[in-house]
Amino acid sequence: MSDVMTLSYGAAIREALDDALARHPDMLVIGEGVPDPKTIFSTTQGLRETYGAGRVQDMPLAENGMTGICIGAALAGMRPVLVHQRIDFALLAMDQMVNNAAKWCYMFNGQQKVPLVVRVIIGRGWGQGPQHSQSLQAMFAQVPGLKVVMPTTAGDAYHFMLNAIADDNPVLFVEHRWLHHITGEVDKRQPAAGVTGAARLRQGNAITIAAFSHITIEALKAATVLAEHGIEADVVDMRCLTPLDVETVANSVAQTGHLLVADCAPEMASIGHLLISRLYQRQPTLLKQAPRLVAYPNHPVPTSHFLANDYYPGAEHLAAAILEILDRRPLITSVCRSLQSTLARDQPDRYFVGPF
Amino acid sequence: MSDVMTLSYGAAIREALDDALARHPDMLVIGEGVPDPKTIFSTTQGLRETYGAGRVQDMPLAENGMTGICIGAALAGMRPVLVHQRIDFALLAMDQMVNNAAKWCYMFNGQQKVPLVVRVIIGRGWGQGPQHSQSLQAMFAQVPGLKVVMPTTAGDAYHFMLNAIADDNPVLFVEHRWLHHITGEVDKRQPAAGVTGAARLRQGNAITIAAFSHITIEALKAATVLAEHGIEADVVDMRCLTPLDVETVANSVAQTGHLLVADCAPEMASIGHLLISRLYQRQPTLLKQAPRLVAYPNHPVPTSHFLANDYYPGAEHLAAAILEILDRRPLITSVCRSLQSTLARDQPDRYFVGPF
Amino acid sequence: MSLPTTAELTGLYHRMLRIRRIEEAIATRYAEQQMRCPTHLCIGEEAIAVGICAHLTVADKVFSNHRGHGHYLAKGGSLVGLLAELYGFAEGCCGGRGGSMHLSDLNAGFVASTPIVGGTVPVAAGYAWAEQIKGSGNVVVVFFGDGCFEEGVVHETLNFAALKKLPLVMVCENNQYSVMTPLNERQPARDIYPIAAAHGLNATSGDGNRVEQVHALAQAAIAAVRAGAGPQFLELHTHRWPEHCGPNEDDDLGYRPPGELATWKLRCPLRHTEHMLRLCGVTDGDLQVMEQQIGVEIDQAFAIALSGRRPDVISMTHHIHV
Amino acid sequence: MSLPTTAELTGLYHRMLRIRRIEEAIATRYAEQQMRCPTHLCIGEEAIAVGICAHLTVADKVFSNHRGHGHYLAKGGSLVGLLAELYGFAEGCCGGRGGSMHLSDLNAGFVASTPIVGGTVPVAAGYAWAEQIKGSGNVVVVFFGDGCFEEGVVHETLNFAALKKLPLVMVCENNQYSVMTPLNERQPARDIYPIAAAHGLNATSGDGNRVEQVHALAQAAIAAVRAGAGPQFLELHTHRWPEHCGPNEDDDLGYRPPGELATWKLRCPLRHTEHMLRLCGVTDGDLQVMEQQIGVEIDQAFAIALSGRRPDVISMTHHIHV
Ligand SMILES: Cc1ncc(C[n+]2csc(CCOP(=O)(O)OP(=O)(O)O)c2C)c(N)n1
Ligand SMILES: Cc1ncc(C[n+]2csc(CCOP(=O)(O)OP(=O)(O)O)c2C)c(N)n1
Ligand SMILES: [Mg+2]
Ligand SMILES: [Mg+2]
Repeated sequence: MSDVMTLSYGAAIREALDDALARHPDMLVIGEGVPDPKTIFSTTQGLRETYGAGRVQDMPLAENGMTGICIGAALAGMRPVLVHQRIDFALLAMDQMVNNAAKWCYMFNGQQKVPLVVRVIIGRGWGQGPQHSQSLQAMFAQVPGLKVVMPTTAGDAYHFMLNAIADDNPVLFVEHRWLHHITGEVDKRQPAAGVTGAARLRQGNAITIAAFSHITIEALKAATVLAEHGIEADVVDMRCLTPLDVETVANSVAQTGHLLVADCAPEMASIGHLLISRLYQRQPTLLKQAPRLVAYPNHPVPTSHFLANDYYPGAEHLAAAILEILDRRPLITSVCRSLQSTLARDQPDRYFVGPF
Repeated sequence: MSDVMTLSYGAAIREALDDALARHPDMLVIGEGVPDPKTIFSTTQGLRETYGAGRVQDMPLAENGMTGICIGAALAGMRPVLVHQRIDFALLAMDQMVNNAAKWCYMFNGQQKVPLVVRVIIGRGWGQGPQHSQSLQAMFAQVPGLKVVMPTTAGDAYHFMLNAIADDNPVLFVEHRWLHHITGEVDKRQPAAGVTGAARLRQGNAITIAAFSHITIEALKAATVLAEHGIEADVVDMRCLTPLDVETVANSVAQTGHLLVADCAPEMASIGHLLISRLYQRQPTLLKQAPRLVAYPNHPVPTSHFLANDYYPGAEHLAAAILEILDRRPLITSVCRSLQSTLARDQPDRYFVGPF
Repeated sequence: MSLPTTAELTGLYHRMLRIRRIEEAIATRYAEQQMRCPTHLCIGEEAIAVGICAHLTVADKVFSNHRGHGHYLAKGGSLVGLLAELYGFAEGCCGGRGGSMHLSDLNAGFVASTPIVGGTVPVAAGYAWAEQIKGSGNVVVVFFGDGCFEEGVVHETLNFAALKKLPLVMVCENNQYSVMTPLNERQPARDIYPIAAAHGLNATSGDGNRVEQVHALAQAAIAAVRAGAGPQFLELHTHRWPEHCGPNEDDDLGYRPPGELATWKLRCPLRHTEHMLRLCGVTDGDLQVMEQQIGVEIDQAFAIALSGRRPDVISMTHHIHV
Repeated sequence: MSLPTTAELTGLYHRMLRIRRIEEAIATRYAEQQMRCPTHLCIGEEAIAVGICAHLTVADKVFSNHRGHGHYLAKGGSLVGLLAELYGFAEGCCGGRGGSMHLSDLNAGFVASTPIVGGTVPVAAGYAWAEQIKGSGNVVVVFFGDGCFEEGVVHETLNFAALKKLPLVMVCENNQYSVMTPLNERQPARDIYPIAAAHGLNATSGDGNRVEQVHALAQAAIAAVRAGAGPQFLELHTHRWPEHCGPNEDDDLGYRPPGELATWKLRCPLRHTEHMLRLCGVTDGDLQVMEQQIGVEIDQAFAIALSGRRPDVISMTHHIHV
């Protein structure tokens, strides 16, 4: 297989797990459904066949216990990758994640380490509803000792996963379900060192869009249409929640003077506030206008697609916010019209027909 | 007993529980140690004797299960008050708190309600260490549907507790262990309606200090000494994390033009960012200088008192930050000298001799 | 074990058949992509819900999980409320907010189903605790699966239920799978109910595909609760026919050993009961009438549900708090 | 059950006495307010740690909880490392970061104790899983209390341990109290070990105050693990003498029924073993030598520990990550 390929985000994760299993003999992949016929939305496909049932395992329904068990295995020198099909299920494991995984190295004065990766998937659409579509990443990102990454592109998914597995610290790897089918270039020759901090996905001088995970895709769509109107946005994919790369955003804002933060989380649960607050404390005069955070409303996601459709901000909402910030309101109607998706808004792509 | 009395914060909570038990026949108090001889640092003293073992109970060590059980009891019309001696233990109950308590009313379209109060205590000092002195309040405050309150004064402790118990929604009641012994006036005649949002504890025009929980005490100390130098701080006790009262802070800042936010939490876990970010988005030109957030460092609290002493910012750190913001650096040395406490910094008060 | 009378058995059969036909109708119409939510059907497992709920009054309470249609219907939950909920309409039993995985019909004593596995188990115990404190005499039943039994919170609940002698019946529907993962990849080779027994519950197991057996076990268990004997635990063996989530068959995926599903289909709870009814003299004609009645009810219910109202977008922000 | 030889029994007694005297010395010096951390002493419970660890090699691993001094010392953890840790010095076994509630001595195979109740139980199982995968032949032991057994995560661990037949010994120190709450306010009237047995572990109970009995039970359990028989569970009955946390007695608080503590003191594991040793011919002189040796060791250890170095403030920021 060539070193450069076009893969979906999901396939890039599979590829990274595959390469890492080959590289690290002590690595394990474990989770409910990991070896079942659906293989976690195909992200673990074929791994059991190649690496055996000992290294690619299913598990009992016991999120906290299994997290503790993976911590113990990691202490003993294994590299477990634990998978939860929804980030919501990781709430059951908060104790082991926060009290143990995050603190073990610190508590024991650096004498022990926990090379653990926990994969979690943010659900959305097709009636996932209140308990299967939460965006809890900021909850984990506020825990000292946990690394939280949330790549957007297939290439980053591949490299961040490899890095997470090679890392001797616990890493929470946050996937958005709606990224899984999106394809991108995966260049395996990219040096591992380059895979940290935020990434500028598009250059522009009119406004900075600092975006997290799936909404980065929407930001790019908005930027494309705005460019047709001469408005060039600088799109920064934040990628890592800890440490949060304020530097890159500050540099961009120094050029653009305007900031839109876009997040996949309820406003009150958005790590965007951390970004905005740190920027403000650092340099209060950079911005020519108030920054804006576009995020989800502060309530659970209702199941009914009649409602959920309007829960999620899309490219048109980002564009509208940008045009407001830049005081170009007259453009809003036409820009938003061209951004409106014809796809039902509870389906990630046209091939999706439920039930997940 | 008179309607106005001077009580410690801990005694005010006890008084509120007592009055509420008398008022609400369906109220229960349950938690590990609630009826034991130490009665949760005396906050549940005498309640079992007055209201009986049926209403004032101990419980098995099963935080998630017991939270679910209290949710069920609440659905059936009881008003349980569940007590955790440390907020750290509430991590084990994150599933029931977030997936159920916070969402039940919403998920079931307002047809059901969860009148549950969960008391949690932030530990500090005497070597509580990494797993017994976390400040996790912002983790809960980012969950739509949960109300989170964190009163600072004895009077507020009383009234917020009464309100939380009367509330038909789940309320997380966050106590800081170092507030328990501090006395204040409790006026039972105060109308319940007044007990929401932030409270201005001190008026001033030089700078706004928006402080959360115990560090408000430090802020008041700093303000007193700064006043001797003609610097009058406006001290706002934030009291409620959800909803966060940005309005009161904005009004204060409109007068002072300067803002110091002080929180009892690691910087990366501080709700102060939410406050700063919302203020910035609202009105970016209010401040004459960058705002500052004084919080804990971004790592666990080490047990050794030689280290822990330097983990916690005190009045002198707040004063120094203020003098920097106001460009009055020459004053720092003398102000900080007069603020330095003679008390060992891992003891809440002079009567405290361990082991808790 | 006392057997149900012919009249009782006919009633049980009718309720099972109704659930089967409703689930089938949902499966058929699911392809129209109007029910846009994850839907876990209980085809093949109807006897458990029906056999248990037969002994409950409206004042008794039921809690359930992601696979909740059967429990909801057996407890008397509104069919139109269920279907409208699946369609996401305002008339749904949760106003469309919950879909298939969150059901509630308080008029019927069906308090709630939710899809975080294990989530309702302690909640049901807490409800039972309140009923006990209030001295209501009501019984609370919670349904959950073999996979759910692996969650720690279930064991915390067993302890509390036994400690307080709660008026609670815990029903473990052991269909041997958690999604597509068989029991032997998740639990050692042993029964489930002895663990509950070791906690101090009155625990037993039985064939969940024989409604008369479920009915008899439930009768004893619920009578014991009403008599103050404390919590009861039933492990009932059964099998799910369709895919874990969704309207289709999935035997082609190969996660079940060849022939397993076919064997369980031979042990269909409906077919078994039909056989018994015929021995008791129930005729083809009787059964056809039943089928027809049910068919009409279902068609009408779908028609009413489908005429439902889209919830207003603004309503999305309501009820975050009471 | 095979009884220990006189030499073995003398060794067991010596180790118990050493733990007792160390705990007493800590209690005495605690009042100086130099050990500024919550400290849970194991006085009265020494036989369990000693009887179990007697069968472990350095390569075997031990995990413990908030009440960990005895386990740490019995496994061979450094005494100076423990005392310096209590004082918060850089030479502490965790550099002062953990205090009494977080201990570790990897050289001795004592991996970790932590104070979130239940926290180390699955971690120990995971460690055992890794030992199994690596085929090391090592055994992992985890100590926890009767209160801990109420935590769901322990039951999740029981299931996984039985499923994978882990080389794990789970030791439940049943001292009837969780802080000051007696068992009967937390658990129904039944034994603990049958629950583990129902999960598929080889489980038994015994008198945790008779070191020869603990020794024999542990021998069988650990031999079984080494022979590949899978996880073992021991429920050992004992009693804590001092207050839950801190250096003092607290019988005046009245949470223990009158006479309970006194009865348990009569069943002191040391006194019992001393009695046996005397029957085997051990003399007053032998015991005095032992006491004296231990006294010297402890005095020296305190002296070394107290000459420790305060950790640099800047070091507080180290090791957040590897
Ligand atoms: C805490 C949690 N973990 C995982 C899931 C994903 N999940 C949904 S249903 C299910 C299987 C449950 O199996 P079982 O309890 O046996 O019920 P069954 O589906 O067989 O009726 C799983 C793993 C979940 N919803 N919640
Ligand atoms: C999750 C959690 N809940 C509560 C506590 C507070 N706590 C510390 S020790 C303890 C008692 C534990 O009892 P047991 O397991 O029997 O051990 P023992 O102290 O009797 O040795 C409790 C409740 C805690 N540390 N962690
Ligand atoms: Mg199942
Ligand atoms: Mg105990």
